[in-house]
Amino acid sequence: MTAPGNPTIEPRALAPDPAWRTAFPALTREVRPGTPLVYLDSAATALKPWPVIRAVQAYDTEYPANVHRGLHALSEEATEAYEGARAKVARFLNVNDDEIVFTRGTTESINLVSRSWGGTFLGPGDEILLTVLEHHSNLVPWQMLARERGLTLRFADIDDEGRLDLNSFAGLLNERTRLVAVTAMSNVVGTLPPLDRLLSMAKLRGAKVLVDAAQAIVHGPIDARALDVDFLAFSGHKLYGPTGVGVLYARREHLEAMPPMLGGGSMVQRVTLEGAEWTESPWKFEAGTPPIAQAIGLGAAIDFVQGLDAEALAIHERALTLYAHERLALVEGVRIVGPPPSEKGPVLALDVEGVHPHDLAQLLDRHGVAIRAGHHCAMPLHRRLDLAASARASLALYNTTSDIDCLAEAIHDARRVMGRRSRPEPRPV
Amino acid sequence: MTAPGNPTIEPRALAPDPAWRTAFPALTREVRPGTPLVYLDSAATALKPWPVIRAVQAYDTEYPANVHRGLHALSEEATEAYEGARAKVARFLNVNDDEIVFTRGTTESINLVSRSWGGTFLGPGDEILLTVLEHHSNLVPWQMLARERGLTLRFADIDDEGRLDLNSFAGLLNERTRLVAVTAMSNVVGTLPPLDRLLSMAKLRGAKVLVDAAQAIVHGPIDARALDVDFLAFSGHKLYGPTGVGVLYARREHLEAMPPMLGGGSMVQRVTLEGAEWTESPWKFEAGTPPIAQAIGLGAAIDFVQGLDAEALAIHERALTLYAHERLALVEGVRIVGPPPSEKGPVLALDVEGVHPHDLAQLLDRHGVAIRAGHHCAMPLHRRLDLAASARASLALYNTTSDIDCLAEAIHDARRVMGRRSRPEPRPV
Amino acid sequence: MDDDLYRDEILDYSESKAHRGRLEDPDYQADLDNPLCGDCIHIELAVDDDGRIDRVRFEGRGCAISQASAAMLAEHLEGKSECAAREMTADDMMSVLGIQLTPARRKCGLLAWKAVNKALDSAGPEANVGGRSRRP
Amino acid sequence: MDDDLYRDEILDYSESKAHRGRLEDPDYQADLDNPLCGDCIHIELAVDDDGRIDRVRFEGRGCAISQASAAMLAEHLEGKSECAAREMTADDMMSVLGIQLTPARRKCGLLAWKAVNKALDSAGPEANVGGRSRRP
Ligand SMILES: Cc1ncc(COP(=O)(O)O)c(C=O)c1O
Ligand SMILES: Cc1ncc(COP(=O)(O)O)c(C=O)c1O
Repeated sequence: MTAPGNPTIEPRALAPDPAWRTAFPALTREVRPGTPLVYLDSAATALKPWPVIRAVQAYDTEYPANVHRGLHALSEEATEAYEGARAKVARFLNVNDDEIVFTRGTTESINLVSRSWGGTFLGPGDEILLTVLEHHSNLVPWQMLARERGLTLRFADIDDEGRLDLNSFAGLLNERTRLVAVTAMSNVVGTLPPLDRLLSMAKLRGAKVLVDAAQAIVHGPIDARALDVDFLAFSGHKLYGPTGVGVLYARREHLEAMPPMLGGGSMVQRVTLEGAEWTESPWKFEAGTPPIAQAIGLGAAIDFVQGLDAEALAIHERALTLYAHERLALVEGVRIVGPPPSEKGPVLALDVEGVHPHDLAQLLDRHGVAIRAGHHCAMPLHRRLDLAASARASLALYNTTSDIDCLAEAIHDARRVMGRRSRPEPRPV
Repeated sequence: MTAPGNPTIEPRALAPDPAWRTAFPALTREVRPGTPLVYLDSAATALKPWPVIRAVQAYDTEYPANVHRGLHALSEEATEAYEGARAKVARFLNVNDDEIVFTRGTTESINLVSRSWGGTFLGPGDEILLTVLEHHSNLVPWQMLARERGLTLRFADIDDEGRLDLNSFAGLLNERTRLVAVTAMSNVVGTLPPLDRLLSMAKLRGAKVLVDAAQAIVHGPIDARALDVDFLAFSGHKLYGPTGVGVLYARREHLEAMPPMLGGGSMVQRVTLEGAEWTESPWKFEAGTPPIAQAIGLGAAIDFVQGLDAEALAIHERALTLYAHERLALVEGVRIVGPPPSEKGPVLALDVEGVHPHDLAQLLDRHGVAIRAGHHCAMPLHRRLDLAASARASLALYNTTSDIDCLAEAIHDARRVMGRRSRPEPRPV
Repeated sequence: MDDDLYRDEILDYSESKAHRGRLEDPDYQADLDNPLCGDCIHIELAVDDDGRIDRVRFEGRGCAISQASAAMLAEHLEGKSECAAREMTADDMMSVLGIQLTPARRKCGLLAWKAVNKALDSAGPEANVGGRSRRP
Repeated sequence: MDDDLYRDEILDYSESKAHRGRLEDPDYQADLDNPLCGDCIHIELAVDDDGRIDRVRFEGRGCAISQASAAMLAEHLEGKSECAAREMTADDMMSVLGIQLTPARRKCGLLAWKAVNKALDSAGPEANVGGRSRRP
């Protein structure tokens, strides 16, 4: 299969390495008898490859022990694997081990910064600069904090294609801006704000920077030290890892200055009936039994991703995004909302004439095509783009042009059903 | 093997149903070549049975989708399984589905009550009544809250055997007591405070009651409705379930009155740049992607436990506890701290003359015997019992008299090593 | 079942202009939205002196299921007693709709019915408030 | 390795009375505990006019490893320069102890060494404070 009408897409780039696909058992399943799965909802959660599944299972079957506490062999093994996973995350982000806190996910990571850092260091009159691109998880915690502590939230605008408006951003940044909290990739329209520039602008003003890397980290490594971010959050389950685990990276100085959000076992040095003394970071932020198997699984996911040919992977995802734009342009009534494919990550926000996103998702499901419909936890962005909702097809390393073709055909069929028309779909060139 | 010197223990009661053991793959492992595992650390985390492992794996391989959001088949399946797990937990506790919040574990559950309910409804002068038996997870969150909001914490005392002193409890309960937060089973000495009586005393004074059921729930069902508790917390990983998931039960009226602790996706009804409106309970408390696979695994653990003969299980655990007391009485220098076996859950706090708990745990590990040493996240209890630390052997449904025999022989050997003595261990009668 | 979901009747109702719009003098009204799919509805009811529902009008935006169910509910309620409307259950609404919905789509099919309940629960016009949680 | 851990030398040191107790006039002192196992140590150092460590004393409670490592460290430090003591690394401490420890036990073996560092970092006697987090 070659790209329709665009000889610039290398056919080779369009086909994922077959080994990439065989790693994912869910790809072999049929949604219903005779209907294979076409999974285009990886931005909601990614499929899990065998190495991750096996790492979780190895913990559960061979050394299902608690960490940090026991002296017996199983507990030592569990501790080593758990702390080893922390070290893998740290290397992945190019930061120190003790700057990595395991959480449940991006949402908890951002709330931890908001409650603990924000709750301690921000006060009336201080401003936080966000963008209208943000996922609710990088918006609602700041609204809660703003209400509690009398802060002002500012929102950098976008243009009508969903690109971040740098003038708007620059204009809102001022000496009261204490934090810039920004997504590294929009989960709806795929926008990739220019982190480098945002960071240098923020740093010039003395503002700290939090990066929501939930989507971006899936599509390429992030060097948190080189970027010089203060805080960075992501989720295991979107990075081909298990549910139930996420990461907060924070510079050591911040972690040391931040009070814990949760109290309990493992995060204390000494406890009397009267009070407690915290243990050192990052364990200070990991009260209670952590998501042990899940952190180990996330370590395996990082090993898996890093074991792939990074360049081939980036080329594949870019080529596939381009192919999708070109292929869907051939389907009548389809508009892809967001920046052009060269400027964004591999997600497609679809607006299909005459078919509500909700109906579209359901009609596509008949073809085994899994997409997501709704506001994708980004209501303000939808309002800004004047959409009540959208349908989102998101790509991952295992997707193929044939997945895109299925998507295109299924959309065409959905339009036929809803319009009760019965024109045949034009075939690609 | 019959019980030493005690004809009252039914030999049949001492042997677990063989099927109980074969369900746990970790039991087949050798700690080191030639040294089989004797797992006596279930109070830290329980081993995982196949049905749990398979339930997690089924999610990861067959329907690894996000919940609540998608309309496609996988997402519907995931939602059904996740909400189905909630329904299983609710039935297990005999409460309503919408009174169950999934958290990371007991620690997060208690912090949620402390931050959200305590942070909203308690203020200067109000008192919280705890006991000196509490795990740090049911102590530190209240200390944090007390400091923030000017509350007073009171601690009901115990007697020298670790039994809760009801006079002390009654004496500290007064009209300022807004909450009684108490463990249903001590994780160190096994004490089972009389919940019924504590609850009726508390209710008479108009105090709300939180029960830390992390340990108790493993050894017998709890009818939260019949008990009429306000809040109840436990962890999946101690109940033969996966790490990374826990439960907060709270009466509906409390959940409705409580503000969310974390903000983000899935817990909002409507979001604008200016603010958000929460969705209904319990989802209001589940911001972000929840621990989906883990909640499903916990559901499988509950099915597993409920599928066993409850009476046989209770008899087995009681008989084994009794056997352990009698067997260890034959080992010189061993003292079991805590109430007599008939009055407690299946945990043994060991004080071995001449052997520091830490050394004991390491020396036992040579025999493949996994116990835990330290303060078990209960420093105040250790101080009250005048112990710097203790060694804890904890029993679960899969343990056998042969495990106890190994423990006894290994302790004897540890005393020999530390005392550099070389007396043979007296054999049981 | 799948073929049912988008059968012509549903699509006809979802596009029908009947019952769309606003009343001059509603006795009850409410706004409700479904955050999952961005659907929203404004519904108004007028009740006559005998306690019969006289007219139902709605405005809204959403998927075919939510729009069809609003139109079918409006048609169903007109002429019924206010009491009957209050007693209508979610399952009754499903029978009116006449199709089987998966749990996620149920929210779409029930949106109009919930809005009617909300309107009837409000002590009169203009009782729509935000800010606090709601039960499904 | 396992047999090493509880070899007679370690056990002898762990029970030895030498270096136990307090000094009249410590130049440095610190308290430290290991929350994992309930071990605690109080350590005191006296330095002579040439900057040599003259006497080291400790009191403490704990497992054989922590007690033996305190006694061996005290013996090792006496006669060394204050500088040398400050420069001693965790690995140096492990060499003094002469046994391989698993990560969990390392904390026991390093407790006395950490206490010495804490004492030397304090600007003089009685600089032990609680309340804030510490790095390992
Ligand atoms: C009585 C008790 N409460 C609370 C906890 C904390 O549970 P978790 O570490 O799973 O949050 C534990 C176990 O560590 C416990 O035994
Ligand atoms: C950009 C972005 N931020 C935050 C989140 C929240 O992640 P989680 O639900 O894993 O906490 C998501 C995914 O839902 C996301 O796409």
